Amino acid sequence: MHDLTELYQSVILDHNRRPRNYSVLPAANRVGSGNNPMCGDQITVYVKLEGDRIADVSFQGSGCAISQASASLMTLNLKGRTIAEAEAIYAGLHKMVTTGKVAEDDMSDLAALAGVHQFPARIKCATLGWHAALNAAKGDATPVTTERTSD
Amino acid sequence: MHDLTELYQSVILDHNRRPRNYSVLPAANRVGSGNNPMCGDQITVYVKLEGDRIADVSFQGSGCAISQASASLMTLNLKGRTIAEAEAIYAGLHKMVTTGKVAEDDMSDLAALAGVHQFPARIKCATLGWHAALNAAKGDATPVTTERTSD
Amino acid sequence: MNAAWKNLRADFPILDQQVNGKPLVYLDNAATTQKPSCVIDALTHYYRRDNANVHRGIHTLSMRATDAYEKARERAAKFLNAAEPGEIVFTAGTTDSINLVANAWGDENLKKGDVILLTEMEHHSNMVPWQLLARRTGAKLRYLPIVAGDTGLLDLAQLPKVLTPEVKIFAFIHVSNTLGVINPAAELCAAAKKVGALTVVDAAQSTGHLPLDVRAMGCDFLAVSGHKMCGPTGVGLLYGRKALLDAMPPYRGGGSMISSVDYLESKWAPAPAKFEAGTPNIADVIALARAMDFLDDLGREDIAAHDEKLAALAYARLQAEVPGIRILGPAHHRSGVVSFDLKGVHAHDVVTMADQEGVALRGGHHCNQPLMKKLGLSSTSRASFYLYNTEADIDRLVSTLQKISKFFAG
Amino acid sequence: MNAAWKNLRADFPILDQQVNGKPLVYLDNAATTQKPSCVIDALTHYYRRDNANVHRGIHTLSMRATDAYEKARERAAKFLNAAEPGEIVFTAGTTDSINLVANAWGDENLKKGDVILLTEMEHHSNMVPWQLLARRTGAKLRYLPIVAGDTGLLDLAQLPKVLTPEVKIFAFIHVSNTLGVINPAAELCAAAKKVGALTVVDAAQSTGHLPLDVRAMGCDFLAVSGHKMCGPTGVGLLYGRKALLDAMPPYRGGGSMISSVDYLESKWAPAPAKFEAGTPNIADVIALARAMDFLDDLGREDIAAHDEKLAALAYARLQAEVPGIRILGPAHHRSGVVSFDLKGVHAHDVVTMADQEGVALRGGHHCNQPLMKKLGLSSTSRASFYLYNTEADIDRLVSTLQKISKFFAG
Ligand SMILES: Cc1ncc(COP(=O)(O)O)c(C=O)c1O
Ligand SMILES: Cc1ncc(COP(=O)(O)O)c(C=O)c1O
Repeated sequence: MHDLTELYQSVILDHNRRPRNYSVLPAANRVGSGNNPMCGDQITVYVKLEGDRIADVSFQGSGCAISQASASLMTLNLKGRTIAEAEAIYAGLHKMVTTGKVAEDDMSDLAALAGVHQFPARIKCATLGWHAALNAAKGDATPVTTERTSD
Repeated sequence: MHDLTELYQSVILDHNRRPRNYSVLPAANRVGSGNNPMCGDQITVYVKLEGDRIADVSFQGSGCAISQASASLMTLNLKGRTIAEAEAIYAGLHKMVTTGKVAEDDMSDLAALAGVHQFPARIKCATLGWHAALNAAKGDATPVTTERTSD
Repeated sequence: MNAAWKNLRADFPILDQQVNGKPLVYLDNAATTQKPSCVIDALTHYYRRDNANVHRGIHTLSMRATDAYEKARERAAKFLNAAEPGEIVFTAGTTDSINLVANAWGDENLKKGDVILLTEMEHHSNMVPWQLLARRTGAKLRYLPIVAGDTGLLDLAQLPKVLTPEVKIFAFIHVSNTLGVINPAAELCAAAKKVGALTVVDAAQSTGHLPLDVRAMGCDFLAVSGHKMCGPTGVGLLYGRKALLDAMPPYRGGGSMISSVDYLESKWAPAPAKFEAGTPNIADVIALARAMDFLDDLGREDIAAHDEKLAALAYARLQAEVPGIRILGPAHHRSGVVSFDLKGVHAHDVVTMADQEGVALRGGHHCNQPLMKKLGLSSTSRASFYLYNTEADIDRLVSTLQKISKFFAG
Repeated sequence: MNAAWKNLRADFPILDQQVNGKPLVYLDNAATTQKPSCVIDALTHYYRRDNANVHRGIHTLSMRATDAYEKARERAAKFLNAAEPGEIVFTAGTTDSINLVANAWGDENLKKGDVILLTEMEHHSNMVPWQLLARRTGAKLRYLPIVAGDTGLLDLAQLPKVLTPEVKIFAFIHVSNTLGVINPAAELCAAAKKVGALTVVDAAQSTGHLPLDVRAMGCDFLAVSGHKMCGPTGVGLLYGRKALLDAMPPYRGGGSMISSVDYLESKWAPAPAKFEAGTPNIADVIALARAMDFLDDLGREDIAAHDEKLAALAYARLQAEVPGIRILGPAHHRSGVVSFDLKGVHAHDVVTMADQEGVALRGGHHCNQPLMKKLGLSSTSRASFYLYNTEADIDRLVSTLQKISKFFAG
């Protein structure tokens, strides 16, 4: 039996209760969206891209604590990053939520999502917002659906 | 185990080898046909009806020994009968091939078909020609198919 | 309740296991029910003694298989009180059955200007096939609404307004998989008949749960899933009035559904063979018939009473003992389905946490996206009871939900 | 042959029985094969431990079921060497798979003037769906003939004449269920590609019998039945190139095949989910994957060699030792199917009499009515061999046919 507090760490519960950057971003020049048709999780991500840098990012949506908290953490972690940096951060997160291994370089607050790997059905919840944001930043307007992704 | 010679009595083998009234009947005023789609048995029956009497009857077709012999025996037994008499004879035959019980009144050469009841998959073979003939005599031109009959 | 109810749980080997270190409480019966040993044994018996292809064979095994397969049709006809076995078409399940009607009946009989009437609480399986049909034929979709609020009852006062003579077919759910509502099927069928509309009843959630008599109900078609009534996955049936089945063109083409084939055209076998192209799901059909025996041994009145009793108890206790809960569907006269929303906790989190306690729930839209929207929800959690559930299972459900609610409030 | 072949018959409990007082010799494998214990056990294990609905559930049982179901898709992709699991759509069998293509691909892509090319040896299941499609779209059917005589080989010299640019789809049987002919699938697919026609391969008789690699074959679609390859009844699959599946509209509508549903329209899930409406045949899909393991443990090269050896031996011995026999199909390089006509004895009588000796044969048109007509026959008897058959089975077959021939000559 996995400990529930491993999945629902206080960081997660906190971000779920008070999601950061939960708003429409008037200055956004990219919008991405994602949904998980199997459970109804739904997210819209707003990105203000300056050159290849994510100057600002916000989200709105509804979904489980994992998806909400992960999206909230995403906004904090991607703000100010170049697309290449953002992709590297996501690669680390993806590895962490699928294997439980925290990347060598400090994942900081993202480490709160490490418990997800013990709940394979929830991995898609943790990656939905990230997918939507990266797609938007890279200019791909297709809505992300978890069925089209392998995680 | 059933004895094969119970199903393939010498009467059956004889009628199969030399089917009686196996021809087109030029004087026929009724034609009926039947098929067994599951195995390809196919039969055409020619009836010369005078009033309500089957003045003459013949058949052509291809099929297993049971269907051929039964059709051949059918022509011998129905020739000269009224439709009502024909139906009574068929009722006796039907009872015999489904229950094995030979009717109290002598079924004569038809008794050779009594063994069929031990081979449920073959009952339809034994009744195909009779169905086609009775339908033709009664003026029903729909081809008989064994799937539409419950025997 | 008769003797068959004694020791009932021992008939379901799957229930006797630990999940995450706790004894399993299976409350996901609306998704699929568990299978009694006798149904599992019917499968193994078939594969160990009788397996052969049906219909076209006259060797012993094939005759045994054919015989068992056609006896299953008789059994199903009796189970539903159909007029004859020929009114039973075996399919892959409710979804397949409804698609059969929408395709074989629909394309032949609908045209622009015609209306297909559904209700707002339909499962996707009784909605999407009609949307596709509407697109193909130019017919229009129309919906009988539910009343405002959480009881989820159909707004029958609206029926005369939507059930007009342009309605050619009225397809509705008998028992809702989300709301637990039991719709007045006979009344709806009678109303449809008055305007000359045919009826298709989605009986996925009712067939193994309530006494069901297609002739008393007066429906034209009725769709059933085996896996929701103690039968195996991959099998179901369509009941159709014989005259309708006889008049319909085939659905799929292939072996067994033909009377004769030429290179350029073919003639169809009579119904029901016309609708059973290819090798059927022989083993599962036979096992489904065994499930019907099992259900009738228990008695469908008693099963319905058992489900309703548990649902009412769960409704009352959850309402009283779990803070922040919002329960959907009527308080009384309901099936064993209890959907709810826990304030501030997403259904996925409810289900994940309940699973840690060994309690199997379902969370999501329950293939009912438009209804969810209408109710202002994106998903709910659902507990659904069946014959092997007990009051002790409700104890576990209540304490688990209390724990979850506290954890998230905490 | 590897160790898995030792004691192989013990894996098939059904073979160990008396029929009409004689030990069963099962030679009706082209109709359906028997199931090894491991496949039966996969079913019982699923129903006793893991049964739950897939995809929409996040409790433990549902995750186990989903995991096993999707692993089965990976297994099937590997079995056929598909490029990815997403190229595998689970269906009810070959007939269902072919109907899926004829409907979802056909209605969207065919129009008047287009040609559907088939061969003269197609099974009804690969003929009737195309006849229905031709009727709906105005496309024409055309047939690649077989050469005159009893070998039943395709007349490949005619291919350039019939495979013209109007041909949009070429559907052909890989291994004939009546003639035992193995068609040169890769060659036919390559020829089709040259004129821009898609290919649909009816692999019902080849998938569990020969090494099969869809990418080496170069087909666009391939249809398979589980029950003809040691798997359960009611399940099969369609392989389709991903780009084609992605571009196709759905087949049946219902749960799980959607990405979002509104009352008036819906969006489809990506393939393969788009084609798997409703609760799938979970248990049988999982057991089918187990059958693939079983077949690969034996080795498909070895199975093919075994089948061919028995067929060649049967061909030679029947020809030499049974008076009045006419054997269809080629003498060499054939599958385990041996059809024959016994002079003066109808196939039904052959099968009934053989059954009295415990030998299970099939007699009839084998869902091949037009081919039968072409060969000047209304039916044939058929012995078909599979991995558990032995030379001793051929002894029994020969002596039984001798007896029958004598009885009818007698
Ligand atoms: C060559 C061939 N194609 C198609 C089929 C149809 O397969 P199924 O009946 O499993 O759908 C069969 C078997 O009957 C067959 O032998
Ligand atoms: C009310 C209702 N209708 C239809 C279905 C579809 O049934 P199946 O998935 O067995 O085809 C379900 C189950 O998911 C259901 O609950």
